[in-house]
Amino acid sequence: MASQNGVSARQITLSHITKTFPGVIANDDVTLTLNVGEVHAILGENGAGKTSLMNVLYGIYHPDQGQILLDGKPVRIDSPKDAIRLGVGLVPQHPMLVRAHTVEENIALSQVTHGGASFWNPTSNIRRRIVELSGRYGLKVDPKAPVWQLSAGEQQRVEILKVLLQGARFLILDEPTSVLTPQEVQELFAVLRRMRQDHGMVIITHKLDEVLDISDQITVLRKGKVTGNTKNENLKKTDLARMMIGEELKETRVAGHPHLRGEMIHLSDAWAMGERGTPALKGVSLSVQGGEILGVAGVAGNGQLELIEVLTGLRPLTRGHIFVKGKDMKGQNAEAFFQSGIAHVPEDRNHYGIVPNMTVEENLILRAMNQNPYSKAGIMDFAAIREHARQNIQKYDIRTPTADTRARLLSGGNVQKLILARELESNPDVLVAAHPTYGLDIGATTQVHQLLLEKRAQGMGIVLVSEDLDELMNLSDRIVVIFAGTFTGTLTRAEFQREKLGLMMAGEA
Amino acid sequence: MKTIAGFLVQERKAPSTRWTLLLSLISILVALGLLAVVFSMYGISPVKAFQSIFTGTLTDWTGFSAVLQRTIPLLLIGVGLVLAFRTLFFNIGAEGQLLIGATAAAGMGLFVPMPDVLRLPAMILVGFLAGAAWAFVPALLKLRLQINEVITTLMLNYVAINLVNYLINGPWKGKTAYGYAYTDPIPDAAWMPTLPGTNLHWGTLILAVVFAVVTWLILGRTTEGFRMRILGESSSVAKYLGMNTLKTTLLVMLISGGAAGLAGVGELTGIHHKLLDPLQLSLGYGYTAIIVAWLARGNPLGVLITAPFFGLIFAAGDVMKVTLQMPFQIVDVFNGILLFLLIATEPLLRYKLVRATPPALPHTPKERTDGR
Amino acid sequence: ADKLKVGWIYIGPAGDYGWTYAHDQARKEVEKTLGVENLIVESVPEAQAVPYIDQLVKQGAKVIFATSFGYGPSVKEAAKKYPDVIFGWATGVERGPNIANYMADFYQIYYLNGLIAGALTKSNKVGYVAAVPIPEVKRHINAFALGVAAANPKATVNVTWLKGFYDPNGAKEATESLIAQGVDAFAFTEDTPTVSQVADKKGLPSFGHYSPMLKYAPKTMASGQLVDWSIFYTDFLKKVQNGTYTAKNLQNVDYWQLLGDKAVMMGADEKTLINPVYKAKLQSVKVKTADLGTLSVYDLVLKRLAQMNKKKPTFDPFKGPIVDRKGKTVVTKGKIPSVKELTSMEWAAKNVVGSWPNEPK
Amino acid sequence: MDAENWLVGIIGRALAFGTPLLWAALGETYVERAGVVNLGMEGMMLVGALTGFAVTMATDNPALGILMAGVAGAVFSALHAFVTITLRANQYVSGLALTILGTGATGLIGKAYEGQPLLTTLENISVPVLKDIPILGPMLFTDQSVLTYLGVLIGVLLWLLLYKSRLGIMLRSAGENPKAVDAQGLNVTLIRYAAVIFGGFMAGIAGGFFSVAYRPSWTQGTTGGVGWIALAIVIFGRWNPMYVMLGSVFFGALYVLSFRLQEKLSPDLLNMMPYLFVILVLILTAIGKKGSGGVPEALGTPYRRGER
Ligand SMILES: Nc1ncnc2c1ncn2[C@@H]1O[C@H](COP(=O)(O)OP(=O)(O)OP(=O)(O)O)[C@@H](O)[C@H]1O
Ligand SMILES: Nc1ncnc2c1ncn2[C@@H]1O[C@H](COP(=O)(O)OP(=O)(O)OP(=O)(O)O)[C@@H](O)[C@H]1O
Ligand SMILES: [Mg+2]
Ligand SMILES: [Mg+2]
Repeated sequence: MASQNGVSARQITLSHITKTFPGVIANDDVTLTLNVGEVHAILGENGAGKTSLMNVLYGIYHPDQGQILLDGKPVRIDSPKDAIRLGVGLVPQHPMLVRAHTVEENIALSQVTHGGASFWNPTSNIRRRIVELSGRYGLKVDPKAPVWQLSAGEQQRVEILKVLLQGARFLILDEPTSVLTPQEVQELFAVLRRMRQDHGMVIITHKLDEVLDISDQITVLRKGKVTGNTKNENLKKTDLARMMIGEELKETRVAGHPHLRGEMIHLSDAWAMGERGTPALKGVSLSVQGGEILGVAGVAGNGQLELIEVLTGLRPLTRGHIFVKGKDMKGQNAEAFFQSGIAHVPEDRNHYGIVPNMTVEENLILRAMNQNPYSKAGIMDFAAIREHARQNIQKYDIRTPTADTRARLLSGGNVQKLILARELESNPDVLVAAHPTYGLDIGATTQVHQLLLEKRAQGMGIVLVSEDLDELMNLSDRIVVIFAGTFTGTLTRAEFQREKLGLMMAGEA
Repeated sequence: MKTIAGFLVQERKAPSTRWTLLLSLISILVALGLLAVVFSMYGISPVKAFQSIFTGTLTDWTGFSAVLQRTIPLLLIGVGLVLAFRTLFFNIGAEGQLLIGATAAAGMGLFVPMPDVLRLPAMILVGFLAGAAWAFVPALLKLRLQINEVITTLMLNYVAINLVNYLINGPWKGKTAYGYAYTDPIPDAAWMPTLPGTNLHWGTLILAVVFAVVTWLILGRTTEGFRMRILGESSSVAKYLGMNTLKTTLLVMLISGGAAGLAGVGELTGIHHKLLDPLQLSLGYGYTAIIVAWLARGNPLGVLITAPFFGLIFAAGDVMKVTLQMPFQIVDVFNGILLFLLIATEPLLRYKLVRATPPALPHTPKERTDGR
Repeated sequence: ADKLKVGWIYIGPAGDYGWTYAHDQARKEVEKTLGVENLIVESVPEAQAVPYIDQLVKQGAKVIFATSFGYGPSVKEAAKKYPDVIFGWATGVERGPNIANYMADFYQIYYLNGLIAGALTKSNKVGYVAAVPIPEVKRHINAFALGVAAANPKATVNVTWLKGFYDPNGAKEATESLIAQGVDAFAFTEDTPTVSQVADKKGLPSFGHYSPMLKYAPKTMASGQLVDWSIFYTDFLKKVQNGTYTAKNLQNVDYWQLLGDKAVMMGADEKTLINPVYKAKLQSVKVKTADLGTLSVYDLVLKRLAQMNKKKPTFDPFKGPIVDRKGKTVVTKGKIPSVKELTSMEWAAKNVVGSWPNEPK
Repeated sequence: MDAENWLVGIIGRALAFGTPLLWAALGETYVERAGVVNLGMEGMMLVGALTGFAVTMATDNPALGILMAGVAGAVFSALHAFVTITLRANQYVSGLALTILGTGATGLIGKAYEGQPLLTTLENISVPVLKDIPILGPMLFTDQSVLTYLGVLIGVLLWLLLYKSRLGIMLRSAGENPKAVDAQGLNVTLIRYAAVIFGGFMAGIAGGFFSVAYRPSWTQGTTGGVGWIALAIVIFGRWNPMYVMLGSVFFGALYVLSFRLQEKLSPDLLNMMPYLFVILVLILTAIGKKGSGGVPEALGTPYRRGER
């Protein structure tokens, strides 16, 4: 049932692809070959053109120049439909599933163009094939489960099953790990290794460790051009970084003892409800000092989100107390928390961190909108706001065409810098930062890390919630581990150990 | 991103005022052109038709006062709707809010004893509050339960219509109504003064104009207006900021629904002087005001132009009926066509075509800055 | 000389085939016979008439007919504003120097139709789909009910209200609802032939209203009420043309036209007084009367028609004694209610069943 | 009259008056399932009603009249499809425009037909055999329009298609997450166009029912606001053809009861019920479980490939 082309093909080549957007060359004469039997990693900074290239391969974009060859023969891919027919499948970064539908309904949908779904009762005749395939590659999913109940990792497996059932020989995975917990990443890689034998895969990721771990072949893009192509043999992270950004990778690390400024947040025996109405925090206690970076480690869904929300006043405590600089904050809202000195870089930056349809300058003023000089007696001063924006765009190196560009047109990294600028400009006592470098490239990540360390040195307390253990261990003065709504331990820097943290995150220490 | 015949469709940052005006004007002209075709098909010379409409509405005082009289509710509601649309609260329940405003005012005027001097002010106040409350319910449902406000406001229109019908057929039915369904007249003290010889209740007109200016100032210049826009764009950001969304929504709906309520009070106290058949009390002002607000493209001051325009269309409809002996549905046909043209040209506001030549380098696109 | 310009304000569409249609027929008639120039405005909401009157006056209308009771306030307002314009207010109850009232009333015919209905019903339930509970409609229902009672003392008249003069969908469901109650003969006040159409589908007799509706129910329409508004309009406009009526002297001009004036007629259409389909049946039902002895309903209808079909009728359906359904005597023995009493009638006849808004306690 | 007969009568009439509600609401269910709202029900129904009447009058063929009513509704709805799907205009405003234009245009064009009797109409029928079943027979199978029986059959078919077929999955997905549909190489635009036009067809037939069967005549605004109730039913029925069918009968019954209960209950209060029920249902489902079975997630939002 795999299509003719897909079954036999062993190699697909993107040949001399050029793709431009107004003002931007996203891909500039890029050539890349993908073979069955290998995992091909594509590396590059934000905006380097990775996604664009894959969109060309999948028929979403039409290249201005260049062609695609399947086993050496030129083919046309004008739409995803063509791509699927030729055996190319895309596993998108953010699962594109119908949340209200079951797994099998989602897969049935993907089988329509492929002719694999019968008209009546389309789900029943593919259920068997789902079970068979998921068994072969270890892709555990329940065909009858509604998608909205699945974790990000499970949803990704559904996406992979979808393309496999479409008979894909070549899989594109765009930043597949960015939504996964460390465990899920390992599971995914195990699946990919099992699939390697009869598939060719492209994986895009910003995490160099992962590249080294999973890939056979590596291509590096920079500003739309291929700047490196190598087999994954005897490579180190620094080699990759050099290829990517053209200079040595500076690992940002926290140094020296923290210069503590006294207790800023005191959380004691805090209980809070989660989204589903069950307790998500079960009696946690925490103290954040000015001048330290406190890491919070844990597998997603163990109460981090609720902890962040409690610390920033977004979620009420059902029991326990929270004090900010000695003041009882019970019953206060997020605005009051911010006024008391607690800033917040939210996890879902495009949803919570910015108003996508407002301009950069307006987004920069969200926190200070009713402060002098931007607002006097309830009347806004737009000249002052524009000046404020001009300064901050420069200071935080926010790459935006103009101050009145709508924020949704910024790339992820620049959105993050915008949020940081806004949150840090108020000189908060504590910054609660949720996954602040999620999805950012190395350059942007480094900038963010340096900013955090700078602020630490100036005496700001930082709560850093992250799933990236390297980031946590590099930056934190202390790490607390959260599991099932309770803290399973606190480690100081001397005690940081990957294995130990891993066990604690699994609730086994 | 789509390419059409060598052109790229590109999003505009912010459409310029001039372009917006031009598009609206073109839409109106095209609609008038189509109207001319309808006239010809009816065997009426379009030139003569437009001429008689023009002379019937703009060149004499009776006609012009009819235009203004129709403008009043459209202006009040239109401004409120602009505000609501700007905060992405898609209030299509102005019709109901108007009716409820009139109902509350009528109740106050008919059944609550009070000194004469207080009566009209009191009716204005309760009418405003009732309209606001009628809008606040769907707002609250949207805010707290994510229930689509288009549906709820629409449904509440029909609840209001039936409520008025119930009252005028039942408990509020007038003793002087000879069995017809309407209330007794409200006391003379509650009649909004009109210009002699017309039904132009000028008090409400002035109120409406002031209202448009104040709303424009609130939305564009104040922190509270900024809050409204944030809430409209992203309720999650509003939550993240710890904004008091309830307060802001209350304010928007107070203004939007309250304005519609006021329009109802105006129709009641300025024209009919009694609560009557909802379809006669309002003539669909709540729906027409949607076009009025749409045409104003988010600017409360724009309503000062668009509301009289539709007031003119209403009055022109009367003229057409009488002098051209055209069926009154001609107005609906015109409105429908115009509305379609307005929304169909919307993409031209949001997007522009650019020649799809390979760009010159610099990596970041250079974009024009269109002030605010 | 210039033609007299006449403005017509219609409550519904001229094509409703009911009330407005009837006025429009008369309008066409006077246009031909008197050579007046007419300006028509259809479907004018009652409360929104003033702007139209403004326009009509501006167009040069010297006489304006407002064809519904509900235009009253607008007419009064406009009459003050335009003291030189003559206003005719149909079914009106208030006159002025330049406001005349006029009405062509059906109550006599409803009585006759009631006689037929009473004879035709097998279930002893006769239905009435009623528009709006105003005195005019109540008067018609009562006259009809008195007729039914005269022919069939056991029969009731079941009333369902529409709360509107023009509501075809409502008329349909109301008729269905009456059928479900066992009703098998129908009269109505509504501006479309709907009730007759529905009854016809079930093979049940009905009475047309305002226009010759026989063609909508050729096999079942027993009879009906027909109007000829041109009788009034011609007379009135002639008097305006020859200067008898001016905008100063209408204070007492109140046309109340009945069978004797030929302004109204009985019949399913102009040629069909009683549908021949029912002739045999009506001849077979005998009733006893005080004045005419025992005779068939068919003959009774013709006799009563003849009695009322003259300038000075010798019979009136509302002649006392009449006791309403609350048991109160509303017309004392031997008395005939005045026009004023007729136009403010609120009580319900004894055999009327159903809700009755504003019923006197 | 005993209670049983009374109930039988009510339900029988509820089915009859529920028929146009059913057709219109079933059509709109599919439209909204595909992610488009069409508030222009009233306009499409009127266009259907006028066309149905005119065609029947010209040809003396009620079946053809009804069919053409559907076709006219479909053609008219294509305007909405074009404006909202291709031009991505605001669906609510476009729907209102459709209602305004439909009301106006039919009023204008229909002038010539007002007051004209229709000689051949779509007659009611009783289903042989089934009509003799006690209670159910008189309630459901006696003296109803062909469109009533057909409507129920189509409702069942639409239910099966929606939940048990490939087509249904495509349609529902287009309304839940058009991106996901597009990503599978399926044409969201085509699906949505088809749904909107199908909805127009169904609404047109609902209109034709009024002018050719229910009350065979044409008058302006003859549908009398039924389109809005059909919209309410779609929500009330949670976008599920089965519930939509029940909703149609239920709301039909409310209308019928407003005449039957006149002595005891204000018809205006009864007429208010459908709208209140819709709000109530929305509140209850919003409070209840999230995630499945509710509002199509992408309802009312235009889709354009590549938009973030
Ligand atoms: N639809 C588009 N319209 C305009 N420009 C685009 C579009 N898609 C991509 N670009 C531009 O093309 C360039 C490459 O973008 P692309 O998304 O391919 O980068 P990327 O390497 O995937 O980045 P990231 O690491 O952030 O995912 C960017 O400069 C971007 O601005
Ligand atoms: N439709 C579009 N129109 C204009 N620019 C676009 C569009 N899509 C993408 N871009 C540009 O492409 C660039 C990269 O986008 P991309 O989505 O890959 O960002 P990102 O950094 O990977 O963020 P995320 O982590 O959220 O994926 C950005 O600079 C953005 O401005
Ligand atoms: Mg990318
Ligand atoms: Mg990305």
